[in-house]
Amino acid sequence: MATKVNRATAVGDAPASRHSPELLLGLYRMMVKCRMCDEKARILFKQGKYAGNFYSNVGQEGGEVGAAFSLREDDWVAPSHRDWTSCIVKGAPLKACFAQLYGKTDSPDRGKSTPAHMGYPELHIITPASTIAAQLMIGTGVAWGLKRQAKDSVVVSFCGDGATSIGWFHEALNFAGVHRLPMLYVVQNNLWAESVPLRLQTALTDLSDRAKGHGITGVSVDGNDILAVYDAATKAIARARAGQGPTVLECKTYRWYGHSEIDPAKYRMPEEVAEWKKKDPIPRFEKYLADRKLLSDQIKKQVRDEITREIDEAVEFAEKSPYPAPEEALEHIWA
Amino acid sequence: MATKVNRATAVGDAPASRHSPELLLGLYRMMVKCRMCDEKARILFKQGKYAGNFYSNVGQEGGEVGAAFSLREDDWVAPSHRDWTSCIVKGAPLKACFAQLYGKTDSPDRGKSTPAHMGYPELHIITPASTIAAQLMIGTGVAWGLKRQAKDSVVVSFCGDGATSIGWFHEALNFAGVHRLPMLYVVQNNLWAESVPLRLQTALTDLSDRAKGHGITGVSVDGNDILAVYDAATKAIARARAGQGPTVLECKTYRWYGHSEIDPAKYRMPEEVAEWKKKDPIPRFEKYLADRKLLSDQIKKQVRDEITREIDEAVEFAEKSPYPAPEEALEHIWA
Amino acid sequence: MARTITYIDAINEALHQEMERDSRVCILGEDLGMGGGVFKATAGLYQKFGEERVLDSPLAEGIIIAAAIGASLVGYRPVPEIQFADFIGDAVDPILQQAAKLRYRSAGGYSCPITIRVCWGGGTGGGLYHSQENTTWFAHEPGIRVLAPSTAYDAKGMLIAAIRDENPVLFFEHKKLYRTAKSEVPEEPYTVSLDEAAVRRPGRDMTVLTYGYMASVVMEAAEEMAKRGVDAEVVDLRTLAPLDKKTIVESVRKTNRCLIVHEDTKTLGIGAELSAILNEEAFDDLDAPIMRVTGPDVPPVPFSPPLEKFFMVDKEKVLAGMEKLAAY
Amino acid sequence: MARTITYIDAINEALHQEMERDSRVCILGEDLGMGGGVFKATAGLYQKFGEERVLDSPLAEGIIIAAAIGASLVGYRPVPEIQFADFIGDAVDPILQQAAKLRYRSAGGYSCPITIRVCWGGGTGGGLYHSQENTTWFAHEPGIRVLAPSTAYDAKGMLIAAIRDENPVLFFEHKKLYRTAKSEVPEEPYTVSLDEAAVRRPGRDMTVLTYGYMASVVMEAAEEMAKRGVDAEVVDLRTLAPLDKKTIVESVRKTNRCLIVHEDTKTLGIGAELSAILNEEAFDDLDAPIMRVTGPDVPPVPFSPPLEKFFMVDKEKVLAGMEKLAAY
Ligand SMILES: Cc1ncc(C[n+]2csc(CCOP(=O)(O)OP(=O)(O)O)c2C)c(N)n1
Ligand SMILES: Cc1ncc(C[n+]2csc(CCOP(=O)(O)OP(=O)(O)O)c2C)c(N)n1
Ligand SMILES: [Mg+2]
Ligand SMILES: [Mg+2]
Repeated sequence: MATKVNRATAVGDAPASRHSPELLLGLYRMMVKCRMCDEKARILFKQGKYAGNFYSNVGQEGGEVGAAFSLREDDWVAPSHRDWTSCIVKGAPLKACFAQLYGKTDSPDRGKSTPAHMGYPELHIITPASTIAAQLMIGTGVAWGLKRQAKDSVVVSFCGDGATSIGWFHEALNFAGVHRLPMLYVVQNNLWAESVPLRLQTALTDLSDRAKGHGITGVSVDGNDILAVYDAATKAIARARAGQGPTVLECKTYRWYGHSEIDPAKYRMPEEVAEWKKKDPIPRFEKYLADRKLLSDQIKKQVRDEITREIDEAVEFAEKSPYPAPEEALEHIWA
Repeated sequence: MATKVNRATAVGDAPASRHSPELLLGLYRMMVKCRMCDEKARILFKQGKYAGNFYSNVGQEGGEVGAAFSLREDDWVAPSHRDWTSCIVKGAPLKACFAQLYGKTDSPDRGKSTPAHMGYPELHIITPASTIAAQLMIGTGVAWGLKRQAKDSVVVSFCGDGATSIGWFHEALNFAGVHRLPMLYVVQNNLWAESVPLRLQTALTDLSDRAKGHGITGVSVDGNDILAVYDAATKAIARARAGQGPTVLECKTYRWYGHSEIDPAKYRMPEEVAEWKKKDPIPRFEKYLADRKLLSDQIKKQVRDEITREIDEAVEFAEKSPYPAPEEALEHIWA
Repeated sequence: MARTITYIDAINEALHQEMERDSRVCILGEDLGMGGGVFKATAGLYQKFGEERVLDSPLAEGIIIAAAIGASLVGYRPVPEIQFADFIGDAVDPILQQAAKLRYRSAGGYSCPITIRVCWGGGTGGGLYHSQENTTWFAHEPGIRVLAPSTAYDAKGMLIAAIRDENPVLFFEHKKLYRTAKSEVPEEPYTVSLDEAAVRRPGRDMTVLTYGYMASVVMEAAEEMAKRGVDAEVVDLRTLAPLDKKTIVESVRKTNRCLIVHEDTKTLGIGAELSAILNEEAFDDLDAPIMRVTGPDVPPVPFSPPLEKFFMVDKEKVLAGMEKLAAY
Repeated sequence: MARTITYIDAINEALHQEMERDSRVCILGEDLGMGGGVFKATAGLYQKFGEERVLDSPLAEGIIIAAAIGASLVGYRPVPEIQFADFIGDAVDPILQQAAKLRYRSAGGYSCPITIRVCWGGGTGGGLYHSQENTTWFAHEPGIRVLAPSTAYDAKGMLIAAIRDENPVLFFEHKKLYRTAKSEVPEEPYTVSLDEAAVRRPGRDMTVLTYGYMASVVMEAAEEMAKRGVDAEVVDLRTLAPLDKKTIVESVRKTNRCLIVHEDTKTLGIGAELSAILNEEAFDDLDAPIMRVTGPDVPPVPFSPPLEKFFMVDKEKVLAGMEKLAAY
């Protein structure tokens, strides 16, 4: 993947205002890939191809890709339920990702965890549990360990607006504040936690203000502007690497679909949804790139065709991958 | 008690800068009473008169008395482990308070709870559990109920600096923020949580900044200046009564003795302790009163003599109060 | 008048009726107001009673329970919801250290009449964090009732009784029963005892103790066994704490054999206590060891379909257990 | 070379030695660095190993455990402390949903070698919130070891073994044993098996299963009973999860009678599972019902001295239980 090279070179040295064409196209390609994988996952669920549930990230790719794109291989990601695609950004092979949906033996956890809860030890992606904010706490613990080892790796952890209400979110931030840990907490504020609107979730307007309760840095950005996210994230990551402590990065965004594939989301006004679909981060970035003559219809098509092929292969692979034997339920409990 | 009258009239109508002599003397008397009761409780423990443990509030009376003094009978108090004396401020008879230490049947809980965990249903004092921050959460629930009943009662809840690190503290503040509840969270920041110094507890300097993470009001005051506390508290309480929402009030103070009576507190520098003893809130307020010709040596002696008599009576009462019968252990579990 | 409705409709109806009857009843939790709940248990309540009485809370189980406790101190009878038993962790202290002990620690000065609804159980593809049973943690502690109805009729009557009860109550609703369990349910409000197990099927040859979704599985197995010549008495516990020892012990004294069936993992599931009680109180009447058919001791429930199937107790596994016990 | 030291000194020594041996071992919790811990279990460690390896954490049990889990993922072997079992609530999810299931949910991709030290138990005037036992919550869940040593020798050897073990471990230390339990303890590091119960006193007439502080109470009672002509075998469980079924079952098969003694409340205490296992595996060998002498089913432990005494199991209560069992 060409983007791998970009990632290693484009970050840190290039000032935020002068992104290389390679980086810009890399970001673009990754957003489209996440979108297409996610839409495919939704279709497969609707077709009854796998059990459980799926939590679509469509609409939120700006935050997901922008925050994780610049990570190095030795950096860590701690995803939540809506961040299956963050594994893709961190470099997980699509074959593994789709095998995860199916609960097959070629998933990293051999079908133990649900589609939403993908981890990848080799890539330092922490296998999530459902418990909201647990990933932030464990990620914070990883950051504590890394700091003590005097490594300059960082941890990026994702959560939603709702997650900022639970106590553990604050315990994590507080601990990271005390020890100035190399953490980036990405809050994907999509205005809803299931059917609970933000006004019943918090008295705050900007969720980056959560950071103020712990004496750490907080930044809010337009989550649908991938460059705004990318710039804020790379800055926060650079600070974290330099031992300057954690950051809360709020990405203001929106989930297009229901909370999960079984939620028709009738609690939201259609106008609100329509409004946000207009703010789709992908066409917006396409325009940015086209304006700079970096993107043509031909490249767009080429990108999509390539990704389609990759997805098709991955799905075929996942379908052929065997289910675990029933008795595997008894394995991996004790060391 | 003369102070009862003061409490009902002095608050709200009198501007903070013009405290009536009656109010000032009431505050003074209450501080001395709390100090003397607490010192007595310590002596009794050292004498082996009661089991368990005791968490002295000596040095922190400015916050304890200043915050709770103006409360009405229909207001609520949610104390923590170090707030036995807040029951006295709220009006609990000393006889009950000392019976609580002894675990006798004349304590409000007939010996079920420890000395530190006194409640008093008739006075709306919530019987505490040890769990740090639990009282804040339950107090917040009471405030939610009061608000829904359109009552103008308020809830004052006490905790320490350490308590602001646990997640439940934040869940309480967040909920109170969303619903603009009539809550006053008094944080007695005595710089230590057991042997843990503030720098390992939080990256913050002012714990009132915890409020910023939840979009509510935060105020920090010199906790050893009883009038500063009183003024800030009455203002916050008035706002709460008027439906303007919760406040976090940090009182910067110090506990003179160990965390509990079994802690020699060797982790603190003697200089630090000596420094803070110089800031004793009682002589400081005595000077203020004397400067205004409100306090003479004679009144001081009179106050102390009266309180001594009251304490002696209470101790005698507590000693004579019977222990519960062993089988009472089986009572009060189920309705 | 009775009509046949589902378990979830029975719960929904109980909530509607109690809220109508008693203005002190209020509801709070995640996703249950405008959304009506993941499974629609609270559908229509927000629309009828408004945000004041049906509150979508912040995502924080601790304050959900603590707010309910606090409100109960000023006269409310809150019915907080924990969306999935798997997520009750943040509320373990509020439930067990606060609610369950409040009466005790104040020697009756305070009481805490809250009813905590919790959705539990596996078999629906929920995986490791949408399938768990942790009734044991709560049944272990004195001061809180733990209920687990298995029929629509009980769900309505026990929920109403719980809301009216002065004790804190944990009301466990099995998600697999929501739409599969149906029974004749009176339209009018009624209560079901919170102290009594139900003998679902009288029998002479063995007693099967069970609860929740397993009750229906066991009933099917019992009918099958009847055809095979074994007449099993099926006792649906309904209440997990306090247990109805009387019914349980009497049944086993009569049948002299006992099989315990639960979905929970074996070690220290409710079955452990049942077995211990019977050993203490019916030892001389036992013709065979008390046996348990339960989930295996693995984290409940692994996701992949073959793993989930391996975990769940089904009719075949119950039949095998009954055969083994009968043959002893 | 062995000398006689206390339980708490044994724990302290184990921590010193393991930290010296393995730089990956680190400690965190409340009040355990400069303060050396409420009971001084961690005395001297801060001075020797510094703040980097002996960290006074913020007052938040959730992050204490989660930070340990995270650090274990990058190679550390953290030994977090929960000051009192009563305050473990905030950490129930991190312990049971995260640590205990991490290996499982990643199919072995991650492991979580942390050893959580927890102080438990009553009888010291601690009241409702400094006396509890909640081993059941944890022993119910697969994937985490639950240990409860009763002697200074075991305390040291099991703690060292726990720190070296690849599984997450809960290490319950009974506060009443800290200074009362003394034994010959080798100076050098050694390990004690985490899979085996200990037969503390061989006997023919009955088996008494117990653990923790009760083990010493039971030993005294057993000596007394010997004088009265009843020769009891005392088995100290040492590990509460997984249980050493083999030793337990073999002992009862031999003695044909079993008394279970624990301090925890009766319902769903560890005794429930023991009884159930024995019923399943030693039924035909039982000459009497398995009996339990335990704390009563009341919130542990009410404060006032007569109430605490009522709660605690003591030698007299154990003797009464042994007499009753012997007479059956
Ligand atoms: C502790 C806990 N409580 C409840 C849930 C159920 N739950 C899953 S996602 C979710 C809403 C999350 O909202 P938010 O944090 O805004 O993330 P989003 O889904 O919007 O991405 C809830 C309540 C859970 N997983 N964990
Ligand atoms: C959840 C919980 N964890 C630990 C404890 C033990 N503990 C009691 S008081 C205390 C320190 C409290 O410090 P702070 O909040 O600053 O109050 P202070 O004692 O200084 O008044 C601790 C750790 C507890 N009671 N509850
Ligand atoms: Mg959201
Ligand atoms: Mg403090």
